[in-house]
This record gives sequence, C-alpha cells and structure tokens, in this order.
Amino acid sequence: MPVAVIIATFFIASLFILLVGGRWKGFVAVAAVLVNGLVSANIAIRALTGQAFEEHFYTGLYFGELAIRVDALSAWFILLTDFTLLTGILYGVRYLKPYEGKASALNAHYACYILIHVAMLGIFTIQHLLWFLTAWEIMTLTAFLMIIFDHGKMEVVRAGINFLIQAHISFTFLTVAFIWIHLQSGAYDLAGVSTYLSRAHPALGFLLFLLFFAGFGIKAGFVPFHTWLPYAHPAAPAHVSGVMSGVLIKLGIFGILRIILLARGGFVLIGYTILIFSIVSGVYGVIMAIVQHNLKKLLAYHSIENIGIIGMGMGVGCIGIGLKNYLLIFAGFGAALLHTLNHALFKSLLFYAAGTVHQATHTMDIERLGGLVKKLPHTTVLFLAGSVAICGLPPLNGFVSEFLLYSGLFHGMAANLETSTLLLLAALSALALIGGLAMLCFTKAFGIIFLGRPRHLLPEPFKEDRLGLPPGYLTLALMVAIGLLPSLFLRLAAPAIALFTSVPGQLPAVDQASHIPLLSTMQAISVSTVVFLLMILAILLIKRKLASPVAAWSPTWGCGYAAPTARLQYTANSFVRPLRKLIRPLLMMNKSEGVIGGVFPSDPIRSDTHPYDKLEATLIDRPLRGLRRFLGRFDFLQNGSAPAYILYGMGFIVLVLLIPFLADAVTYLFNLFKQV
Amino acid sequence: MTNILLILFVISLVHMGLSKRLNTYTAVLAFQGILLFGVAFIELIQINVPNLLFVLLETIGFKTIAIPWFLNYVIRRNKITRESEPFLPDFISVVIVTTIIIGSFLLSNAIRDTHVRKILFVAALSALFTGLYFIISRKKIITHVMGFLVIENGVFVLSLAVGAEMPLLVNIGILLDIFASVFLLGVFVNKIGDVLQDQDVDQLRNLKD
Amino acid sequence: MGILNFLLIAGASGIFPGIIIRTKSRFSGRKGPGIFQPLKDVWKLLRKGAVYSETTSFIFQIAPSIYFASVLMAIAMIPFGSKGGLISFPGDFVFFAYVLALGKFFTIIAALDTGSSFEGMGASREALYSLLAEPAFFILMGSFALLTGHTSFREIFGSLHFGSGISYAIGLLAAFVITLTTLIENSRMPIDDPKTHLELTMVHEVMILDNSGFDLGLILQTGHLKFAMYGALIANFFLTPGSELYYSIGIFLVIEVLFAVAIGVIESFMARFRMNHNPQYIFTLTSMSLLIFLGVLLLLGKIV
Amino acid sequence: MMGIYLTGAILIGSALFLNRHRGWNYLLVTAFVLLQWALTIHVWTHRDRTDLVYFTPDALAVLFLTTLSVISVPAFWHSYRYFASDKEIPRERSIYFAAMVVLLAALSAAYLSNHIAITWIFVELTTLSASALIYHRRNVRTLEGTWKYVFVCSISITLVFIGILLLTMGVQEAGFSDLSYTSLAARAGLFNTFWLKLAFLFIFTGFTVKAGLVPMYTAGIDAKDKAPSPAGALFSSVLIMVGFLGIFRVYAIISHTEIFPWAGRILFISGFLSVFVATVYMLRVKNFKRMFAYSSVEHIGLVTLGLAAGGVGYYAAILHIVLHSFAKSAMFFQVGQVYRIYKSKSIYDAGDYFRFNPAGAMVLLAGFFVITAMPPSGLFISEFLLFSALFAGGHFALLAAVLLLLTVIIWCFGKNIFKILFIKPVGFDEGSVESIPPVESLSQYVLLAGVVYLGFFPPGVFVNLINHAIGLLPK
Repeated sequence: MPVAVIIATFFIASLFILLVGGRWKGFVAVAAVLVNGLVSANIAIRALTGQAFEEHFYTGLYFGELAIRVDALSAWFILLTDFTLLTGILYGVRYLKPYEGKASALNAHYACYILIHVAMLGIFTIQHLLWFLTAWEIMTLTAFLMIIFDHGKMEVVRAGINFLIQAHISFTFLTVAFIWIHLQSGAYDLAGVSTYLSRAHPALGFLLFLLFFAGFGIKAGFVPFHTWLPYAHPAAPAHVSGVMSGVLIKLGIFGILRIILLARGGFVLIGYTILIFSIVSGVYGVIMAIVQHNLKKLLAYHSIENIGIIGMGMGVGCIGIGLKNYLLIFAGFGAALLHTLNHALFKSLLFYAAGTVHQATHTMDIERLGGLVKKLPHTTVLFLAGSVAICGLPPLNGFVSEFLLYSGLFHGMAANLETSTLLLLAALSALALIGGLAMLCFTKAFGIIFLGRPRHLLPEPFKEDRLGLPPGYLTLALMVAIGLLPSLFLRLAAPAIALFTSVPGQLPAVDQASHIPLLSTMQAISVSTVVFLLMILAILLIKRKLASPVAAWSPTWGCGYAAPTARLQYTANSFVRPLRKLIRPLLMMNKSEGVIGGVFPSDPIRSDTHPYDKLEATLIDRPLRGLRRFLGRFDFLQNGSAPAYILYGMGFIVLVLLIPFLADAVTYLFNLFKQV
Repeated sequence: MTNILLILFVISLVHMGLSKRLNTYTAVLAFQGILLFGVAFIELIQINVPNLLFVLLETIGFKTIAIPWFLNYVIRRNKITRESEPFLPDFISVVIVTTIIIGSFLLSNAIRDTHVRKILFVAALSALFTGLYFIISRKKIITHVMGFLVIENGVFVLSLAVGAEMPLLVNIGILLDIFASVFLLGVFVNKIGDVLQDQDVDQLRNLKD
Repeated sequence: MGILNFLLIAGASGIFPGIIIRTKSRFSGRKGPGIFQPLKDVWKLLRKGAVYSETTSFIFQIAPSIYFASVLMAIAMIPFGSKGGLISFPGDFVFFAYVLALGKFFTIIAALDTGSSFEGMGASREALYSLLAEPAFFILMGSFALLTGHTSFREIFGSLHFGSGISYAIGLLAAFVITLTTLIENSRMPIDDPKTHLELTMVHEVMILDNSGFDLGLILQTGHLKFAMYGALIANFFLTPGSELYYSIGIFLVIEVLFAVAIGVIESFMARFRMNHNPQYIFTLTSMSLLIFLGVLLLLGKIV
Repeated sequence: MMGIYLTGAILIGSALFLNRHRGWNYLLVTAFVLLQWALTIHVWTHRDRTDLVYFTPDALAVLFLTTLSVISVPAFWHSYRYFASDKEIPRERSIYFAAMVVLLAALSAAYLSNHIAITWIFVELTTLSASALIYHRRNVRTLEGTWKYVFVCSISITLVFIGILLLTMGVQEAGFSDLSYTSLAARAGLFNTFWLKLAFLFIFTGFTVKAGLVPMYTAGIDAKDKAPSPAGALFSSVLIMVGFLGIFRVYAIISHTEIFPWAGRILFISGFLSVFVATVYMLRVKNFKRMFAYSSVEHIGLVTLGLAAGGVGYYAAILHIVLHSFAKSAMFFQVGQVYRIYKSKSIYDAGDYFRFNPAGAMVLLAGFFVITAMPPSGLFISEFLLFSALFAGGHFALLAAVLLLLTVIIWCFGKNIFKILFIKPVGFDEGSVESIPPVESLSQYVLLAGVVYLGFFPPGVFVNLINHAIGLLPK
C-alpha cells in the first residue's frame, strides 16, 4: 500500500507541476516530497522499533516476484534521505526563484527531484536484482537531469556527461556482479549473494566483493573513483549539490554496507581493503580540497574526505566481524552510520550556505570574496556551524561520529589484535591528520569568504532571503541535537548496527541488540559538551561584568603601514601556501605567472594557479587518450571507395578460409620442432 | 567438349587481364556469352524445353548481343576514354589472374565430392575472383560493371554445376543477371555520366567518415 | 579529588611563566621581575577596556573566551595519577585534543577576522603547525592504549606503572614528546620567539596583534594554563599511584617547576629555527611517537 | 492470402507509380496499409500453415512481420509530413511511395518465405526498391550513395547466390533436392560439412550488407544517411531484420551439424568487430544521421554476439533486434524533424534543440536513454540477458571488451546528443525556424513506450513467439 502511495504521489505531483504555473510548482514539489517523506519515514521508524516492513509484487513474466523489504539499515538511510531531501527542496524552491520564467526547465527539475526521492527509497528497499538496477539507473538519470539544470553552459553539460559516464561505469560493474549472482543462484533475489558466497571459493568471493566495491565505490566517490564529484557538484544548483553530496553518494555506502551484510566470511580481507581505500580517500580528498579556489569544488573534495572517514568506520567494523570483536563492530559501523547522517546534515548545510553566497555574489571563487559576515550574518552563522561540524569539533555532531571511530580504533589498539594493529595505527594517524587538514581548509574557507573585507567589488547590495534560512536552521538544530544528545541517536542507530553484530556464523549469538556499549561514554560526552558551553557562557558573562566598555573602534593595526587596502589581506592561496610547498609531489598546480620587468614594474603582474587532480590526469585522462588514439588508427575503414568495401567482404571470406589452414600449418611445424 | 569451352573461358579471362582497351573487354564479354551458350546447351540438353530455351535466349540474346552492344553505347554516350586505366601494370594483373586461376584449381582439388565436375568449379571460381580483381584494380566505373558481369558469368557456370537438377536455381541466376545488368548499367552509369564529367571512381569518394 | 587536580594546575599556571622569565633573566645575568609579575599583568589587562578594529565581527569578540574555555575544559580532563580528573571517560583524550582544536580554530578565524595580512600569516602558520603536531599525540595515546589495554587518561596512567623499567623509559620518551608539543603549542623557542619584534617571524604573537584589554588578558592566561596543563600531563607519567597525597602533590609541583625551568633553559640557549625548517622539526614529533609505538610493540613481544 | 497480398502489393505499387494525383496517392497507400495489416492478422491466425507453397509464417516470421506492420504506419505518416514540409514533385512522390510499398511487400514476403531461394529473390527486390528510395533527392551525393549501395548489394547478393549454389551441391550430394528450410534443417545431419561451411560463409557474408554487420556494413551507412529519414528508419529497422533473418535461418540449419561451433566463432568475430567499428566511428562522425546508422551497426553486432553465445543469448538476440527496430526507427523519424529545423545534419550546425522543438527534444533525450540501454529502457533487459549469456559462456575477456566499447559509445553518443539538445549553435539565424507541431512526435513516443513496455512487461504471447522462434536452435 505505501509503495503504491509513494509512486502515485510522484505521478500526481508531476501532473500538477505541469499544470500549475510559476511559483506554485515549487509548493507542489515540497508537498510531494513531504508526503513521500512522511509515508516512508513512518515505515522506517516502525522498522527501527523492531517491526520490519515487507511487501511483495508480481512484476511480469521473467521478473517474477519483487520483494520490498525495510530492515533497520534501510530504515536508517530512508530517514536521513527524507530529511535531507526535504530541506533540499525547501531551500531549492527559494534558490530557483530567479528561474521562474523557465517553466519547462522547472517542470523537469521538480519532477526529477520527486522521482529521485522515489528511486532512492526504492534502492534502499528493493530486494530484486533487476529492479534494483532499474531504480539505481533512474536515480542516476534524474540526478543527471538535475545537474544540467543550468544547461546552455558548455562546462555544465560537460560535467553532466562526465557524471553520466562514470555513473554508467559503476552501473556496468554492478550489472556484471549481478549477472554473476543471477547465474549462480538462478534467481533475481539479493539473497542470492549470500547463498552464493556461503559456498563460493574465498578468492571468488573476494573478487565479487571487489566488483561490488568498484560499482558502489564510484557512486560513493572513493579515491580513485572520485573524479566525477568535483565536476558535478559545482555544475549543479546548490540544493542539488547538497542532496547529491548528502544522500546520493551515500547510496554507494549503503550498497557496500548491504553487501557486507550479505557477505559470508573473508571479512578481515574486506575490512583491510575498505580501510586502505578509505585512508587514501580521506587524506587525498582533504588535501585536494585545501588547494581549491572554487568553494563548491572544495566542498566536493571534502565529501570525498568524509566518505573516507565513513569507509574507515566500515573497515574497522569489518575487521571487527572478522576477528569476532563485538566492540569493534559496534564502534566501526556505529561511526559509519552516524557519520553518514552527520555528513548528510552538515554538508547539505554548507552547500545551502554556498548557494546563498553564490546568489549574493555570483561567484564561487574564494579569492574574490570576503567580508560577507556584514552582508549575510545568518549565512555566516550557518557556514561557521557547518565548518565546525565538518572539522569534527565539539560541540557539534561531526565530533560524535569521529569520536566513535576513534574509540573504535583505540579499542582495536587496546584489544591488542594480532595482525591489524599497524593498519589501525595508520588509520588513527590518518584520521588525526585529516582532522588537522580539515581545520586548515575550513579556517581558510570561512575566514577568507566571510571575514575580513571584500576582496572584490560585489555586484549589488544584497539582502539575505529570510525564507531561504529555515532549511539551514532546521538542519543546524538537528546537528546541535546530535552534538548534545549523542546517546539518543546512538540508541536510534543501534538496531541498524545490531544487524552487523549478528551476521550469522560470525559471533556468538548473544542477544547483543539489547545491550548497547559506549552509551555511557556518549552520555559523558554530552555532559562535558554542556559543561563546555556553559563555561563559554560564564566567561562571556564575566567579560561583560569585569571588562570596562570598548575604548575605541579603529582600523586594523597595519604594523605601521598607513594605507592598507582590501587587496593587502591574506589570500586563500597564500594561507595554504606553506602546506602546498610541503606536499608539492602530491599536487598538480598549473601555474601561470607573469614576469616582473624592471626595478619599478609599472604594469600589474597577474599570477594565478589552477589546481588539477593528479590522479585524474594519470588514471583517467592518459588511458582515455591512449584508447582514443588506438581507435583512431582504424578510421580508414569507411574510406568511401566501393571497391574497398567489396574487398572487405572478399577479405573476410578468404581469411576465414585461410586462417584454419595457417593455424594447422603452424601447429604442425610446432609439433615438428618439438620432436626435434 | 564442355572442358574445351571452359578452358577457352578461362583463357578469355587471362586475355581480359592483359588487355587495355574497353572495346576488348566488351568483345571478350560477348565471346564469353557464346562459350556459356555452348556449355549451357551441352549441360542442360536433357532438361525440359522451355527452361532450356530460356537459358539459351539469355546466353545468346543477352550476354552475347544485348550487353556488349549496350556497353558500347554507354561508352560512346558518356564519351568514356578508351583506356581501362588500371591501378596496376598489365604484367602484374596477368600474374594475379594466373595465380587466381591456379588458386581456384587447388581449392577445387580440395573438394572430396564425386559428382561435382571440378572443371566447372575451377572456371566459376576463377571467373568470380578475376571479376572481383577487376573491380578492385580498375579506375573506371564502367570497368567495375564489366567486372561484375564477369562475376555473373562465373556464377552462371557454377549454377550449371548443379543446373541439371535445379532448373529453378538457374533461372533465378538468370533473373539476377537481367536485373543486375539492366539496372546497374542502364540507370546508373548514365546518370553518373550525366552528373560527372569523367567516369573516374575518385569522383565517387565523397561519402566517407 | 578531581577538583584538587584542577586547582593545582590552575595554581601552577600562576607561577609557571614567572619561573620561566626568572630563569631566562638569571641566565642573561639580570634580576628579572617577580614570580607573579605575569599574573599581575593579566589581571591588569582584564580590567582594561579594549580597542577593536572596524573590520572585525562578533567572531573576534567571542573567540578568546572560547579559546580560554577550551583550555579549561582540557584541563578538566587531565587526571591526577590514578585518580581521574573532573571528567573522565573512555577516549576522553580524544575530547581533550578536539576541544583544544576548537579553541585553536576560533583563534585562527579571529585572526583572519581582522583582515590584516600579518595576522593571516600567523594564522596560516598556526594552523599548519597544529595539524603537523596532531598525529603525534594520537599515535602516542594509541601506543599507550596498546600497552595498557585501556582507553582513558585515568586508566592509562593508572596502569602505566606496573611495568618494568622500560615502561619508565617509554614514559621519559613520552615526556620528551610532550615537552616538544608544549613548545609548539605555546609557540616558544625554538619554533617561535615570543620576544621578537619582527612580525614577519612571529607565529602566535602576530595572531593577537589586534587583541587588547580583556581578550588579550584571557589569551595570555590561556597560554599560561596550557603550560601548566602539559606540565601536569608530564607529571602524570611519574606519579606513582597508591602513594600518599602530599607525596604525589610534591612530585607534581617539583615536576611543574622543573618543566618551567627546562623551558627557560631551552629558551635562553637555543636560537629560533628558520621558518621553513619548522615543519621538519615538528614532524620529528611524529617519528618520535612512532618510535614509542615500536617500543611498545617490542614490550608486548609482537616484534621479535 | 499470400497470393492476394503479393498481387495486391504489385497492383498498388504500379498504381502508385503511375498515379500523379495526391488524393489517389493517399488512398492507395491507405489501402496498402490495410492490406499489410490484413496479412499480419491472417498470419497470426494461420501460424505455421504453408501458403502458396513457398510461404510458411513460423514464429520468427510472424514476430518480424508484426514489427514491420507496426513501423510501416508511422513510416508512411512521416513520409507525408516529409513531402508536406519539402517541395512536393508528383513524379518523385509517386516513385517514392511505389518504392516504399514494394520494399515493405518484399520484406514481408522475405520474412514469410520458407524457401532459401525465395528469400533470396525478395531480398534482391528490397535492394531494387531501396535504391529508388535512396536516390530520392536526386543530387550527386545521393547518386553516389545509391551507386555504392546498389553495387555492393549486387555483389553481396551474388555471394549469397553462390552460397545457395554451394548449399545445393551439398544437398545433391546428400541426395535430395528440397531447399525449404524445414527440410534442410531436418536433413542437416546428412550434409557434407565442406559444402555447408562454404555455403554458410558466403551466405553470411552476403547478408551482412543488409544486416549492417562487419565486413560489408559499409554501404548501408551511406544508404541510411542519404535516404529520406522515414526510409532511413525502415532501413535501420526492418531491412536490418531481413539480413538478420537470412543469417539466422542458415545458422539454424547449421546448428544441427558438427560445424555449429565454427559458425558460432564466425558470428563472434563479426559481431565483436561490428561493435568495435561502430565505436571507432562513433568517436569520429559529426553527422548525426550517420551516427545513428553506426549505432545500428553496434546493436546488430550485439545481437550477433547473443546469437553466437547461445543459451539465453538466443532469446536476448531476438528481443534485442525487435526492440532496437522500434527504438531506432523512432530516432530516425525524430532526426527528420531535427533536419527540418537546422537544414543540416552536422552537429556543429545543430544545437539548443530544446528551445525550437521541446516535444522532439524530449524524444531525442528519451531515445538516447533507450538506445544506450539504460533502464527503464527495454534494451537494458535484452542486453542484461545477452551479457549473462556471454558470462555464462565464459567469454569474460570478450564481455569486458564489449562493455568498454559500449561505454565509449555512450560517451560519444551523449556528447553529440547533448550538444544538439542544449548548446547554442554558432551562426544559426533563429528567425527562419520552422515550428513543428508536437503531434508529429507522438508516434515516436508510442514506439519508445513500446520498447519500455515490451522490455519490462512483455505479454505472454510475445515471449512465446520468441521462444518458438529460438526453438529452431538447439537448447
């Protein structure tokens, strides 16, 4: 029944969007997303409280039975999807206000938005291989259509195609994997994975896992499958980027988690694989983020970093399963799930803020911005909160999940596991390093964009759109809630985590769902966080009481230089320069520098850097060029001369006739020489 | 008797290979028509009369008279220069034609089949490949058509190899003959003659990627 | 119990800078100010009215308070030997590190808030150094977790001592690491020279060029507290549990003083590194802590 | 019925040829469509019953004939739109429609014939009529295209004839003379494989021209490019099917002999090379009509691979070729509209199509997703089955290569399509843009919807037809 409702909502809403005009389209879309959200969330919450939802449909001759199942894992993802898409559309309606003229584009966009919601819900719940693939691809296509909303710009369309192709590659991997399963199990049920893996040779099992990992990893954006992200996010409208980075890439995470649930054995190896990929993704992502000048691109690379963190959680959890260490499983997957939620929240928040900045200034180039705190106070607060959260600092939600991960790692250390200690240590230091780098990155982003003085003449005096703020504050509220009451959310996620602790044949079957570790720790954290906040308040109060009133307002102290201008401020590029120098070998900075002429150079010198992804250059661009060159070798075929065309036919016949003879001759000679 | 005719047929192919002038080609084609008539007459003497008549009419009336005349007409009408303008020197083409004949001879020897007359096979295959060789090696469109006609003759011979039992097939083959010759020659060569000043295939190499 | 520890550290922070200054002036043959002079300065500043730059925003005004609070919070986590600090839970050192990081975050953006190129420069260096120092601490704690099988300050320090001599050796090494960390965190010699007058070579001082009055006082006092805090951390390696309270308090104070003197000595006899040498130097921390980790592995007989 | 149909077709064809009056023209064509559908229905009701000695509608024939009848309707409708929008010369019109009627009739007969020689004759006829359609525009380029098509086709048809002769020799040696598919299949065991091999090789190579496979796909590209787009739609759907049919029938005969694996290898080679060549030229072409032509080469290559892989691949192959016919014809109809707007087939001149003809642009977009076999396209199902057949057959390297090439194809395809859809063209005056009523895109929506429907919710009768059709091949 609910399934029917959700699908019906899509069709009805699309119809209405077509009919109604102008601004009402947005309202219809919001309503539709709200309805679907409520319906699905209702099911999800019931699933989290123990009563799983299941429905079966008969879908045609050779598809047969389609099972829709909502277990705790799906429920968790459904909830965060619903929330993110709701805030997304709420923000989007405001963001798209300037486009109200382009009716057809808006129709397509809103319809796609509702459809992608439906498709995602499908992906979380469908147990049927082909239908899963279908939902998966519908999700991709709708996402693609939303990315190229602002078409007419070549780079937008190019980014869209890039997304489409890489998505298709991921789709291809999944297809092959599913074909494998289908042939082995003869059915179209996801459960076939586990039935196959329970009897397959471990090596084959691992190979299958790699196929799945490649397929889902591209969507999730693990390095080196990440190259589509930094193009797609800047091209898309802000709310779409928010949704993409908040939810869409999490579909990859969901897929990997699902496969882990279905896997049987070989967990340690799987864990190591995920962990290594994640460490690389985390560090590489944040490093690339630091050197970006384009705000949205920066955020995109940060998504890669956060995927890395989530992946570390999954890796630790897998190792836990493999080594039958309950605490490790719990901390690992707990971290993964919570961070998935947290990242969805703060990343969408950051993207909404970025969107507002773009509306205000019509640029995403950090170097041209500055001093926005005066113009956009609310956006500043939101962005600041987002930055603090994404750096994983208390008192916000980012800290909670990273803390879980840390405690997982430290427990792993303390548990003195045989082989994996070194890898855990690597993860530990990587995580610490990521924390530091993220701080560098976001102090840069926030400080340069919002603080100081405008580095560039901004278009027109711009007033913050009040109606664009609620989604941001809604998200912020949830973030604060998680930051202050982590235990509550851990308890909420517990059923989903319990799925992993009770992978059959892996752990002694104690009823572990009942007892939740780390709860007390979480409570301790919330206590300390509250104390900390109170302390800050107290100090501020003391300040008010103790300090005498402000003596004077004067210009910034220029260390004696009398005429400082806005252009003398520290730039983003110079802010990260010391680090850039340290990690030069990892980067690919295409510089274009003018030469300074004469002792007193008269005309201005431009010098700018264009960071490019080194991995993309080596892993994508070069092979592609090679392939094109190879294919180009054969373009003499259609040369326009009819005799040649006939020659092909004759050649084919003659070759087919000759080749066996030649083969025989060769084998004969070979045997002849073998006898010698 | 058949063998002699067929050997003559093969020799005519060689002659075609080394001749330079279009008129020679038409003459050779006519000559081949006569040869085929002889072969057909001997081979198909026992089949029912109408079929036989049809075949004979086709070989004499069509292959020997109509087509050569028509070719000459086209050559005159479109003022096609008399040389065949091969890509390769004659010597080489003779060598190639000879190798083709030998090759088809060897190929036919590979046949482990009692009641197929190898000689027919040899003639047919060599005609087939020689025709293709003409198509590939000559510049002019008209020569392509002639090459095609040679192939047709080869097919005719081949069809005789089974013809005795399969009148239907032979007739179909003839149908093909009539269709292809009339259609290809009649319509298009003239059209191309109208459109293009000289009958060089390089004029027809614009449709490519 | 925890509160005592808290107070001890606070108290130590009162005399710590004085001792350093005293040591330095002694070595440079001067008499030097009284032990409590820095404290007096802070108090004076706290009463003063502030001068704010027009460029700045609310960030600049709240940052120092957050900075101060973060350090207080961190101190609350520091245990006293086997007895926990005010707050203690598994993984509390993670909170410890991250709350400090939050403080740093706000100081950095506060520096950027002024829109001054010098303060931006300082901020960038501060961010870089702290991120370079970050892994060392975690590797250190990781190796102790591995060694002791516990994941909170209290339990780790509580069970650290039931080892052989080598555990003390590791303790010493750790103490060294933490000392270096302190020098970096408080940007003292040889990383940074607080007494220099050339903004181009400053790290921490240049960030707070525009702070004045109460805020400046807070920031200075925060620095002092940090000293005391790290001192306490070091002291914890040598506090033998189960011994009498006065005994351990004695040890604590002695170590704090020694620590201060040591810093004074370093400051008087070392020259500041060149800016571009600092990263390598800071990175030695990480390698050092990796050394500790290997030592632990040896201890556990994992590597033979 | 067959007799009525053929005579009717001939009469209507000649009448169309002679008649110059438009109204009569409409009437005659309608009559033919009715006749066509009458035949289709009759065939449905008289499955596997021999008619007029040489015609037996087996499952495959019925399936293909139905496809043809479905596509013929929009083909005629779009032809009328084509003439309405273009300058309309009565003589050209009558030739055009006469040729189209003959083509469709010949195709239907070729589908239905149960005798290899008869099939051959009607395939020959398709060449005739097709060339008339290609030459429709009567300029140098079309002349060149037609010349090549006719020339290559005649050679190829000769090859097929030689193949048939060789087959006959085998038949004689085996001591019988019936050339109908059923008897051939029944007696396949008796054949001397030497003849069979030669025969299959020649017949296969000959039919590749119609089917648009390597080695002799070349002329077909020019034909689809130069013919008016409705004709192009027929060429790239039903004409391909006749080529496939010719190959399939002989393959079915071979399948009962020990040279079956050998034939399969040939199919593998040809199929893979087709996909490869398609990729090479997808990267290269800047003429979107030719691009679609090459995409047909790719798809028929996939079909051949499915046929070669066996198992579920047979089913996939038939399903794929039918669905592809619907999708590709829809695309060609749409291409006609694009051409009417930009008066050019180069993607450089075309662009920002969404502005000028939203309905058509939607077709192009949806069609792109359908053609590239992204779900919910029905082609996805067939490709899924096809790939599983390859996988099950253990052709992993081949599968990987094909998947890689397909990805490249989608990339090039996408680049060009989205250029046409979204990016503004340079130097294009928007003043003289012909506005195209959305109703003209209706048929294409229907066809594409059909692809989705048949792919995802195939009616039982459809599945049974395919299963019967592949019943000719060993399981």
